[in-house]
Amino acid sequence: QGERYVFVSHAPDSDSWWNVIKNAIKVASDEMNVEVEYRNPPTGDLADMARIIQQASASNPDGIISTIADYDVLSGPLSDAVAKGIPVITVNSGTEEQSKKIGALLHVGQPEYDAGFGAGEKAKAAGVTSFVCVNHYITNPASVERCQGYADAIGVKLGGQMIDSGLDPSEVKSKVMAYLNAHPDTNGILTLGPNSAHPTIAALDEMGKSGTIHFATFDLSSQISEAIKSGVIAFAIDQQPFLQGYLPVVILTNLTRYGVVPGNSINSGPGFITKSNIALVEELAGQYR
Amino acid sequence: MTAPLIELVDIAKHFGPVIALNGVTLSVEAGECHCLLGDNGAGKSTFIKTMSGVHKPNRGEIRVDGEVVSFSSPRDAMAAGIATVYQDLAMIPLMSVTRNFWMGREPERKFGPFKLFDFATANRITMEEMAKMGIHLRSPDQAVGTLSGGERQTVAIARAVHFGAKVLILDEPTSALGVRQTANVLATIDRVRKAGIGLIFITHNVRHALAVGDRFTVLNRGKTLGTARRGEIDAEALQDMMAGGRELAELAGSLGGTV
Amino acid sequence: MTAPLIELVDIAKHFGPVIALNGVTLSVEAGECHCLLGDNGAGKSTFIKTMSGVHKPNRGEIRVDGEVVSFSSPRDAMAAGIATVYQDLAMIPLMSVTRNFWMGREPERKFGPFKLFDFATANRITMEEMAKMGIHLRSPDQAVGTLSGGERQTVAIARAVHFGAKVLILDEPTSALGVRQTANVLATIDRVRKAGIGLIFITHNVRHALAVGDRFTVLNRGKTLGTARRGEIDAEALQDMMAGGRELAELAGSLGGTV
Amino acid sequence: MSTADGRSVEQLRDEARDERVREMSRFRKALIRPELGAICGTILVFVFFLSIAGDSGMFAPEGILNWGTVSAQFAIIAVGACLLMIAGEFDLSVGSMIGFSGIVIALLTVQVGLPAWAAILIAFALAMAIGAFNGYLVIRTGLPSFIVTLAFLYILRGLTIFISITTTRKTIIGGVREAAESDPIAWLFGGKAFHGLFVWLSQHGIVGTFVAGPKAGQPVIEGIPMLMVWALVLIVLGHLLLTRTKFGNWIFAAGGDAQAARYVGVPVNRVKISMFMLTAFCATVFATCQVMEFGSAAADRGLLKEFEAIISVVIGGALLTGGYGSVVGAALGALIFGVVQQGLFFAGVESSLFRVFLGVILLLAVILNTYIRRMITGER
Amino acid sequence: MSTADGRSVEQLRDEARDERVREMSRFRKALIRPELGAICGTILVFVFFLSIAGDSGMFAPEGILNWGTVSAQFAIIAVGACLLMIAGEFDLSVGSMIGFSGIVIALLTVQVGLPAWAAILIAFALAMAIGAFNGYLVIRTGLPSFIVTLAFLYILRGLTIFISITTTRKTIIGGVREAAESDPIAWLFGGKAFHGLFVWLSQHGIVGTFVAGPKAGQPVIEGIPMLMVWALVLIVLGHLLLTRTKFGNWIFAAGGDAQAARYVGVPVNRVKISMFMLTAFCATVFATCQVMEFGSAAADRGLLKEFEAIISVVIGGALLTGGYGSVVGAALGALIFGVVQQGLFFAGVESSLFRVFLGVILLLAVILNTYIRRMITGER
Ligand SMILES: Nc1ncnc2c1ncn2[C@@H]1O[C@H](COP(=O)(O)OP(=O)(O)OP(=O)(O)O)[C@@H](O)[C@H]1O
Ligand SMILES: Nc1ncnc2c1ncn2[C@@H]1O[C@H](COP(=O)(O)OP(=O)(O)OP(=O)(O)O)[C@@H](O)[C@H]1O
Ligand SMILES: [Mg+2]
Ligand SMILES: [Mg+2]
Repeated sequence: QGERYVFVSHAPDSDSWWNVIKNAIKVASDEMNVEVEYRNPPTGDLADMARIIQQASASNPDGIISTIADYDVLSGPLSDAVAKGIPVITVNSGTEEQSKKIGALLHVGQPEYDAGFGAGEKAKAAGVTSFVCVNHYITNPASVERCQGYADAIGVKLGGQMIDSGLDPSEVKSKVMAYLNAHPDTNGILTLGPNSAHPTIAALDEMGKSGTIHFATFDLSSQISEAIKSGVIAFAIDQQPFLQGYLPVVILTNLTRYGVVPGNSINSGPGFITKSNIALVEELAGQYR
Repeated sequence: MTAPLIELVDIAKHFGPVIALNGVTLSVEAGECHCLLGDNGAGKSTFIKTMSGVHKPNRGEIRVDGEVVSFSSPRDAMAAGIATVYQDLAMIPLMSVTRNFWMGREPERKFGPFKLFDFATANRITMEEMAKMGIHLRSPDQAVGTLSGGERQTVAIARAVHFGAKVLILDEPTSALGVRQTANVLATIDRVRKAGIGLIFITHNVRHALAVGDRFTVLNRGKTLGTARRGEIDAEALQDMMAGGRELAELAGSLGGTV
Repeated sequence: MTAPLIELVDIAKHFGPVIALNGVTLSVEAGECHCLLGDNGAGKSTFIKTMSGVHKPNRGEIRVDGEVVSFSSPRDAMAAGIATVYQDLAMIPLMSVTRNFWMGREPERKFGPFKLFDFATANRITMEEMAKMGIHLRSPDQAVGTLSGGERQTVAIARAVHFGAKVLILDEPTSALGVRQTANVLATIDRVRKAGIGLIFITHNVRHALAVGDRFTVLNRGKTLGTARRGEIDAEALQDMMAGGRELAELAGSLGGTV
Repeated sequence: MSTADGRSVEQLRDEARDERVREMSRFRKALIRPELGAICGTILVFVFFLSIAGDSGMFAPEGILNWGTVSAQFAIIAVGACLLMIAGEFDLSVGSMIGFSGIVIALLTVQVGLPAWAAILIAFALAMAIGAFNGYLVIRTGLPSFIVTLAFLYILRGLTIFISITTTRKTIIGGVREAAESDPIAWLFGGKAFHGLFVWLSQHGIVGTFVAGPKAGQPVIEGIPMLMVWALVLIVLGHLLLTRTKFGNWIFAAGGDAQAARYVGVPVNRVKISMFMLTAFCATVFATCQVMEFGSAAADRGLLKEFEAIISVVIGGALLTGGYGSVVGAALGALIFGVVQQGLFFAGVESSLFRVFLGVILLLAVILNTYIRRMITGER
Repeated sequence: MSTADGRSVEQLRDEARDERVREMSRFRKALIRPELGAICGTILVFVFFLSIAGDSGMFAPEGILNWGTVSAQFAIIAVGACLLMIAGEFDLSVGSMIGFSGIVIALLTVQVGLPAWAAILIAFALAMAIGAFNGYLVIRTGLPSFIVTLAFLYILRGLTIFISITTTRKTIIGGVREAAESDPIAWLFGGKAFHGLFVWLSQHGIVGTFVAGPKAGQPVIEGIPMLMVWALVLIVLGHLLLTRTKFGNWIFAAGGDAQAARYVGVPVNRVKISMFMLTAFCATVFATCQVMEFGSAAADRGLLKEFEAIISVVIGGALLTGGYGSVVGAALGALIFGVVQQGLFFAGVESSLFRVFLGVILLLAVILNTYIRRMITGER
């Protein structure tokens, strides 16, 4: 009862996608009756994130849940925590192998490159030949990998198509519009989350191109599900963040209380959400989905 | 006898531990140039700041036309007809002559529901007033920074006169000027006095004071040492009053010259 | 006759369109106080800046002890024994007296492989030199900002003298001072002169110049108007030379006073 | 006033002129104005992009609208920053204020359920109160505004994140658009103006129409975003305020020499505090437009916007230390900023080079501006 | 020199003292030093966290190491910023410089394949050259350093992203640790000192040991990170340089009044340029330590660090306009910064409140410092 866990993410303060995880954590901690602290580096600086992990392990929690946004930066502090005897579960970014090398119990997440590749394959089938990848978080390796996977699946070399859009929605929107104006032959768009998807939807709307360009995005939100229903977005890749927030807390609690833990990593995604299966998730999008 | 334009009685002003003024009395009549002399740090600037509403005195009273007043801001003092040209910051060099001239009292004209700065009038009057003072401007848009020090002082004086000052206070207008420019400023003072305005002319320089002054008051370490009329006192005596004269006499003796 | 300590011949200096100096000649002998007088903007400051290595003249030559030299920085001039106390920026108010005194020529002592600022020596000498000049410091760590204007000038002079200046240039050391403080500075000048140092004393004020000067040179609009020895010239004549005298005479006439 | 000694006045006047200084030619004088640097910069930037991206759609109506909107955004905050800078202060908390106002509006409409107009009014009131407090602190403590507003950069950003996290456990709050539908005021910020005009233009073939997609047949430009209208209104009003009114003269005076201004009766404190409030007002206009356009507010909106505002203003010829500058210049600075940022996309240049460009332009513009200013003001 | 008129000297001396001003008491004088504000702040902050987070592990060895490391980070850049600020300039490009140096090292080792020591040396040389160029521009153009370094904030950040994206298509470059293994210099930045001491301490139970994993049995603290050693060395050297050497006097002089200093022969330009170089040096130390510790460099490292450096320095009592300040004060400022930032985590306070705290501390510290400074320098 009342165990204390620390959840460390790499997301800067604004990333709305993490709201689902925060909600999941809240649900899990209420159900399990434990205390979970959510920590993140305010500006998304991964070096700051490493300090937060060190700090977390110094405060001797009953467990640490962390993303592996950059293996190089985070492996040290995380394996130190493991070595101190603190159980660690990794989530979201990162791969199973990395998680194992660190000595974490398991990894709950989605392989980023593969997810991007899957999206690319579907896009290729829909006839996409030249695309733009709207990267709102260019300093996170995972986001570059998504673009890379998508490009590889389509079979083009990733170059100027990945735009560094920044986080400011007005800027994202006007940059997307500028790109599409200057590259009218673009027939595929990949956005990496709500932060880049929402302004892109607005940009397409304003340019009258809604529905004329194959548009795929990562992650869900109410606006994205709306766009899927109206056919603006072809599909969203759902990594089911709720599981990434909920499962680790439950697993750690079970470990602390009863000493039981699953033996394998868990792939929470990717799941593809299209017009046909949107009804299922629509209600809860952005909250628990 | 009519009441003086302004009268200050037994003014005292303290800044924390520093007693800047400790009982200063002075009055100015219309058309007179009252010179306020004093050593460095004697409290001259502090005294006139009290008179023009910048500082509130800790003790003493100010009478304008015989009535006791209390100024809570420079605006109040200006409204009562007291205009001051301060030692260093008479003008803002980055701004044009017109903007400086009208600063704080801009003329306005209606433009629909709005009131606009009336530049046409402002420029015309500025040029006229400057010409009266003997300053020829290239244009009223010229920045004050491009004028010489003497010209700046003159603009400041012209401004004060134009706004109907009854009492005009000049804080060391000549201290940064050369002989030629000083002569210009002294001539301006004389002209202003002849128009019936009362002047307080602050200076270190006994010669400048004697050239235009009607009465002379000497401050020393925050106290009035006395007031004399023109002709009652000569340069040597004034110099003596300002510094106690002893060191100067000694110095002059030991150096074999006159100070 | 030995060569003068420093001699400047036919110096000219232009700043873009402004001709600040246009043929100025002057020399200083040991133990003499040479006064440089001139109206505002006459070029006095520009002239001494040329002498002390701040500006390079466009024309003319500088001779030190009879040899032609060319200064490329104030350091060069200082090395040649020419020390200057500038008009406003003699001292840095935020720094302590010792730090100001030694600025640019800090005494050092070895500390292993390092050289450290030798505060013990510096403080001692500072206190001594200040005492000689008649300034009593609370402590050598006292910030210069807490000193009065006259005290600051004196610290600057003491510094120049201590560093073995052969020629000491003072740019209007008295312009911001009251009578008492001026007397103090003039006494200091006299003391320095008696120690055999050549002085150039710049001022607007004819009386101050006459009190201590041995020779007088008047600048007007970038040109020398001539040099006179003590006794050869009186205050009126100097005043006349500085400004052409005409306006002043007229002004004095029209105002009925003496300027 | 008659001159007692008529003769000597003429004489003195002649002598007041210094024969040693050359007079400036009339042509040069007409050219030399505070905005000159920004005007040259604008011309240069346009020539540059016309030549390298002239056929990329950058100068088609849609393209113009694109960089126009971006420039308008910068212009809105630049106007406030410009007037404040001329009044002798500056504000590093603009960016944080943008985030703060946005979150306040979103929280009040979506969480509290207030009507949008009430939320907007409250946000404006709050922001301007904070601006006034900033100004009050600067004036009362006499500290440089750099430090005071730096403190508020942190305080406001922290508060914004704190209130949004503690009340909603989110840092992005969406759903504002729905809540603001058919609101009497919200339209002023998120709407588009002159829709009819563009329909007419498209019917006459001046503006293209969509040929495919859901909007086929409609003009490619729906209207001028209100953001641009706001920018224009603020620029014009700001310019008039500064150059044509009494208050404008006080702004110059307060920044040029606060003490001198105070002594002639200019209410310097009031001027400075109102300029801090104006800056907060502009930041809130920016935030409200953004919230209404995108329907969501995020706690980290406006990051680094304070620098972008200052850069626009400085490119526009204002003096960092106050007392000199021009609103039109600042607006041109914002235009340069927007055109360069978007132009690089149109030109297909690697977008990260934008910052390099910007830095270089800033340096060049400031050097040119300094030269011009010295000629005008006789400053050395 | 003998006084010719001995009598009047004594006399004048007496009169030079002003009977109207009270003397300051000896005790107050001893207390009043530039660092006083920072010292008070440090005590307050420690008391605060001891009371609210005393039992959270914050003051256990690991906890101390944690906030100690963070403070050391701030201190490294604060030392450079402090000396530069005392010399009368400041540098907004510190943060961008951190990102730039890190990427240079990573690119050179991982992509180009240079040995780590060569990459580090090149990064230092490059950074210091840029610092010198910054300084040169400030001095040549006479522009405020705010503007020049703001331009470089953008230019450097842009360049950093540009070169890392164009060469590797990534903005994070990893694998530096492997490349730097057994390098003769890299250890100086990424290593840990006093390993032996901590093994000994753990054997005596003073420091805990790892209980599981590959490091089982080793002490939880491997050693003092070199980062801390660098911070200490820089603080001590900086303090000595400033207060005990000739060059230190020149730094004060250059910042106090550059013109006055120039006239007495202080090579002001050289002093200012070397301080810009020192700031770049400190930024590169910071970057190198980070790269070597984490094994990767990212283009966005160091974002907003310039403000953090300036805040530490200002909390430490330095005057924004130069000529006054203390390295020890700046170091204490960095300590306050680090303790507050990490302490709030330990105390379990909502972390977004950190910024609010910081802003408030900054304001209070500066007000206190201003008061103290006025007493020392007689400034008004
Ligand atoms: N705001 C203030 N706070 C504290 N002390 C002050 C203040 N203003 C003036 N003083 C002190 O009051 C005394 C008188 O100063 P004041 O400026 O009035 O002298 P002054 O006669 O005008 O000298 P000067 O000839 O240099 O202009 C001085 O000792 C000065 O330091
Ligand atoms: N750096 C400069 N650039 C351009 N003009 C200059 C410069 N320095 C001085 N001048 C000009 O040269 C002329 C002589 O100036 P200077 O300062 O030498 O006069 P001064 O005799 O010292 O006057 P004051 O009595 O005011 O000290 C003036 O017209 C001045 O404006
Ligand atoms: Mg005074
Ligand atoms: Mg001079």
